[in-house]
Amino acid sequence: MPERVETDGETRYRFLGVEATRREAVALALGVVALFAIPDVTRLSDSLQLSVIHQGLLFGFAAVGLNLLLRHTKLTSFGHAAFFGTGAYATAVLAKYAGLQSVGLLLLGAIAAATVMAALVGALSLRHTGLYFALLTLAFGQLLYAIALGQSALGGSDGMPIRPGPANQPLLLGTTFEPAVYQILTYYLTVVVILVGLFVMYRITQSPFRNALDAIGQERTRARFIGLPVRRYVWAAFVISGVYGGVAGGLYAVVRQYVRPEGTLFFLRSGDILFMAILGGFRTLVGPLIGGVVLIFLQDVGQDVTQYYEFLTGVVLLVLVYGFPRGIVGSLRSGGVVSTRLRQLRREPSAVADWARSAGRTAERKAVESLSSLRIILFGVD
Amino acid sequence: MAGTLETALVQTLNGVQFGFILFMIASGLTVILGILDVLNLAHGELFSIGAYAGIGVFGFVIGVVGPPSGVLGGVVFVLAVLVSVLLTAALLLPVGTVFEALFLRAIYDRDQVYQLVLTFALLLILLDVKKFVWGNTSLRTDAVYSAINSIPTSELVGLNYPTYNVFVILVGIAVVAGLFWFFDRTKTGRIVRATAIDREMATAIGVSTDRVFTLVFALGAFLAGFAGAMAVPPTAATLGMGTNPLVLSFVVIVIGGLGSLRGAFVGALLVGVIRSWMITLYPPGEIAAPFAIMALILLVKPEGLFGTWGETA
Amino acid sequence: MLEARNLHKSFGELVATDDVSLEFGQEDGELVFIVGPNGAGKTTFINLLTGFLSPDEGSIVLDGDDITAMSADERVDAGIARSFQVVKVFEEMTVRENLRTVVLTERGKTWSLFSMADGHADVERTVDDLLSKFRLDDAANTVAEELPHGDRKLLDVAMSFGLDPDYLLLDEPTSGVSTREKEYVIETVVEVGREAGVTTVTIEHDMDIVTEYADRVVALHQGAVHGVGPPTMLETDDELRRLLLGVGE
Amino acid sequence: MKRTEPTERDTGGIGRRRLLSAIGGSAVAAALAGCSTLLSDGGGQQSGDGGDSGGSIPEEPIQAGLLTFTKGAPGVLGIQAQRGAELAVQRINEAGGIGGQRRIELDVVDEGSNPLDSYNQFIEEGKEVTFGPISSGTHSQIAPEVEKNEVVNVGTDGTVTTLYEETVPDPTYSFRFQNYDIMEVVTMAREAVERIGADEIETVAGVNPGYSFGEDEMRVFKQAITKLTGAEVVYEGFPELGASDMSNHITSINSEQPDVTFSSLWGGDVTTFVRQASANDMFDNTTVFGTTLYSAAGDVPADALAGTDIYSGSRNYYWGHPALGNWQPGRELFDAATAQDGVTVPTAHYMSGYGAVTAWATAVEKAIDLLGTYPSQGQIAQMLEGHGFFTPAGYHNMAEDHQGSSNSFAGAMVYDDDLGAARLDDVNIYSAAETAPPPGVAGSAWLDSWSS
Repeated sequence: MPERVETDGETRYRFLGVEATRREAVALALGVVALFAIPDVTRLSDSLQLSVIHQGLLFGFAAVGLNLLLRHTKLTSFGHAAFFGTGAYATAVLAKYAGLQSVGLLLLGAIAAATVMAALVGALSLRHTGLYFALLTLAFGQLLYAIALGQSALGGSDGMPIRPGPANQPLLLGTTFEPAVYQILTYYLTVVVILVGLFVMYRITQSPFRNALDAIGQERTRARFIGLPVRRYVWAAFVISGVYGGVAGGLYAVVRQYVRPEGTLFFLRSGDILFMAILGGFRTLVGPLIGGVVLIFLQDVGQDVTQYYEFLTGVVLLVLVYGFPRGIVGSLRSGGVVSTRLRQLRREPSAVADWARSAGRTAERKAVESLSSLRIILFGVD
Repeated sequence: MAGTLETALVQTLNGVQFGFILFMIASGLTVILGILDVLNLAHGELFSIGAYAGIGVFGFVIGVVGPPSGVLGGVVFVLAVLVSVLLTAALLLPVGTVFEALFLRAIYDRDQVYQLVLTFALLLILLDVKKFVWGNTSLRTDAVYSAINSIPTSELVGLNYPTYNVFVILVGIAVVAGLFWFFDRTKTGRIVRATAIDREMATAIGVSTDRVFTLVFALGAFLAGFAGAMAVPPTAATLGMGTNPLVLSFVVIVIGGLGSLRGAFVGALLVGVIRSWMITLYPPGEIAAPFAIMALILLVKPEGLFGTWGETA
Repeated sequence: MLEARNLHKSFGELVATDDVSLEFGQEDGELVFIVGPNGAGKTTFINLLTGFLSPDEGSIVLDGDDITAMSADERVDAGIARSFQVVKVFEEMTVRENLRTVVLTERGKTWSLFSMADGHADVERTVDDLLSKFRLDDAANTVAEELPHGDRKLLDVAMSFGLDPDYLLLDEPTSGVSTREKEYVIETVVEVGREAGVTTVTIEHDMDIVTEYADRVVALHQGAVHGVGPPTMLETDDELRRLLLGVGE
Repeated sequence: MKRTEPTERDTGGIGRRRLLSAIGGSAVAAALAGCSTLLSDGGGQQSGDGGDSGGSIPEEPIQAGLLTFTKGAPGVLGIQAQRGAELAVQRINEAGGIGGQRRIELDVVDEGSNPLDSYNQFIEEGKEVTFGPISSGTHSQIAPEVEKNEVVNVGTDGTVTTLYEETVPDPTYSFRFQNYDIMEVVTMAREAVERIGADEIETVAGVNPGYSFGEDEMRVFKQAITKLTGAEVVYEGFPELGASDMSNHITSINSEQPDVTFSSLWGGDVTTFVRQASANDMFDNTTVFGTTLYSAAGDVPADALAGTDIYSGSRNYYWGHPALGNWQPGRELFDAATAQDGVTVPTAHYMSGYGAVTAWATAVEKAIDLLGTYPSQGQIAQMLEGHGFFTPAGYHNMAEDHQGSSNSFAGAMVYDDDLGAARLDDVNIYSAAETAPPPGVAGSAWLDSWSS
């Protein structure tokens, strides 16, 4: 049962090592209820699709893993689709060639494969940091993509079905279900996996291990000289984050019962996973998950609304970079941009005009600056 | 022409030609990376805008010049094509300038990951801008490729090799020479390199880093546009054409060493030629070839073939 | 005892360390100061001892064991800690978190993925102890990057002490610190070092400080050992005075 | 041009009444076969049998979905299919709708990203029938879903061989208007033999797109051509989809000088290949036979085909055969198609869309005729199995193995200045029996069974 603790004059609740204020606890409870209620909510409106939200959660879960690297070690992986794809393809291979039917076993296979892959890619790319690291992870991801594309045993560009056994379906608790029921049950499975995964990640981020990663991220040299074997820690974090990707990929394969290189391994998927973390707020635990749902939803809805939906996504990312660098969750938190501005607005409604004016001024200044630079480039200094 | 030696030669030349196109793309990316420390994910889109815009410019200029006839006509035509390519590339200058001054400058001191998000956002936006301007279907320029091919070159030495490819190789050599000359011999080039080596020092001796950065980004865009216009005549401009060159440029940069122009040159030719042989000897390996080369080189030489920008230009 | 035996290190043409052989810690709690003009190879020497650089030739021996091939982090485990000339602390952590991270590492607890970082009572006791010894209690919950410079230096040194070293190598702990704070920083270092019996090797430019606190002085010049002796050496060795202060004939 | 009533001579000596009943007997079937002129003098009443059943047929429009490529490189294929389907739907609606009163509303969605989600959205929206997709990968992905959802899907293309051999071995609701890869590949193997002679073909090579489709096509071609001619395969190249540079592949062909070069390149890649091949004088060294080269008919520029030596298949529809002047339904389809946005000439993919809708609509009409009520999904599926119907391309049969079976066309690909597009010259026709295994026999087993 939750236990009450008083810290810094605030009442907090502690349960299984998770500590939260009353407000946070309520938000958490609401979030869990919402997750479980989504299959019912999506039935209310045609524009909401369970499969879209489900996919968003799965990619978002991979982003939660990536965030361990991004937030603490400050390493930007641009190749996380590699582990998502490895998990997905491992599931497909086990279903097709080993005839495995049990969802549990398939997922274990996905975890094992992703662990090995992350260990390998990590060992090769973690000699570097910064952009070089980003480029290396990207290149290794593309290598896997090219391999999946080129191997007819992996179905090439057509991809592979995950339809094992006589039922043509992975078995949940040894049973087959109608497609609609299967979708909902696998969704609940995803929710459970996500809750466990978030809990584990939360505990990791409260542990001494996190201190080591933070130390490495903030001052790598000093971290070595307080006795941390840096590469080994970063490698461990890389593998953990890869495992999250692998679990997500395995679930993706089980849910959709089909994997293709394009949808799981292509480098733009890696980009998606990275941007989900930032969109949701990479300094938060659940941000990447929310970023995942929002980004996939945006892409899906955008496609229905306009043929220029990439433009739409691009603009959202721009607004994010300049207006809300802390992401959705980071900005909504108390003390975030949103609440600060709202408070300001309540006090002084005319503030909007000031913001608009200052934004206009900045844009104007920038335009003049770039024009003068252009003139100098073209005609030299006058 | 079934001579094994001749085939090997032509295959190598094919690779060299591909390598030079790759270098034109990767050089812009690596210069920006080396000096601004920014990985411009939108670089492939700039390349593709160069291809689309190039089609328009070719159409206009060649409409004025007319098809080549005779030796003089041939020379005039080749010059006209070169002028078109340069014009196209020049069109990209303001694009690069605006990118740097308007978007990038505000976030240099932020986490690097925001630069990735920003340039990716620009990639998405440019993708749809292209769709809006040039439509959903592929575009071609018909005259340039066949007209240049009608000028005899390799045939003169008994080789079956299209003149356009010879043209690409020659222009590629000129671009390489021009870039090295710019960075080694001109004052502006040296200032840029100095900035790359030590920003603070450069500022201290009165260099405006803002201006250098804008210049470098504009140069990168110029090179991308140049490459796009050079690459498009034998093929078509399509919406998705920016992706592959972008990813291949990454490979080239990793092989050559981050931000090294010389590395990009050697890397591009290496990828071009080895890929070419791979296609000949083991066709199924075509797509994976560049990445396999990269993995191999990294195992042997983890830092890439050359050091970083500035120390070895 | 920590020994450098015939260390050589050069960077291209430049010889930064030229056949240096020195011994530290013949007695516990010894306070050694390294002096020398700019470019004498002081920092390179410390970098070699701590594993930041590896020597071209020569070896480093700790209590009879050759540790030349050890990595930096292994040397920390073996009891050699250092600080840097430019403060290197974990900027986004509070002072307490900085020290906690160090002590957790020292106690080998950073591989624990599921215990609470702040739940190790023994670690918290040591952290509290360090906070009070280095007089950082008031700043305990301040984020490192917001600390005044003197406190940052202190935190830097405190973190090195938190590693419970036998040998502590400090690269100009007083550089950039105001004259008023200098005394305070160095006094704290000396006090805590003596109390814990740590052999301290400090690079220092302020000759008043060296004269006041040193048990032994090592002078380096152009990568080589110019001389080793008591602080009075600074007064008696004219050539050294000339090198260091630009005074003399 | 004055439109004349078809005479007995036009229809090959068959009476109007007999012709009408032969093409399916209803207004919709007649309209889709391109024989609407038959109805103008009261023939419509002939078709009334299905249409007048009144009360038992619901009135609300039929919601249909089409999954196809609407943009990007494969848009070259997908938009053709879309226009074809749209024309078929338009003709059905003009003929009064299915069963005389149910109009069709066609919802077209791009299959480029997340086709599975798009398909599921169709089902959630309650579509009564779905058509598409173009790509084999997508087809493999949605075919099992089709079976589970129990809503009939008539595939336009997605001609992957394994679809009904492995992915959905015993389909009920999933159909495919086009036959699988084997049919178009064997057509071109036979065409090569026809044009060059089995004894003259000693070496063959391939340049095929570097993804599953291209690899499958090359595999089948190898099997077929070695059986037919005993030729040796000397080179196989697989340029990436959308590759800008195919010099390496072309140089390899020049070096090997194969008698036949097989290619399943399509869309924009065809032009890139042909142009660069011409520039390298490749056509001095080989003759190219391709399955889908003609898909680029409207895209390939005039100069690119000059001096080339190319034969292309056109699956089960080539607009110019029989010649437009002699074949009124063909003429009308061609005119209607070229009036549509984005169709320079209708290609085989145009017929994929048109035929898929036609197969379904005529089967439903037939079911209504038999049952007197609007059929269930199961009944439509049952009706489609073994269902014969007409399009302006001729007679098609949806065989028991759930794929369309029809004649296929191939000819020399040349540029036509009047048309402003490529056309096929000297067209050969191959019957289904020559180019595809009988239902129930696996493709590779069938090829193996050929005597060499």
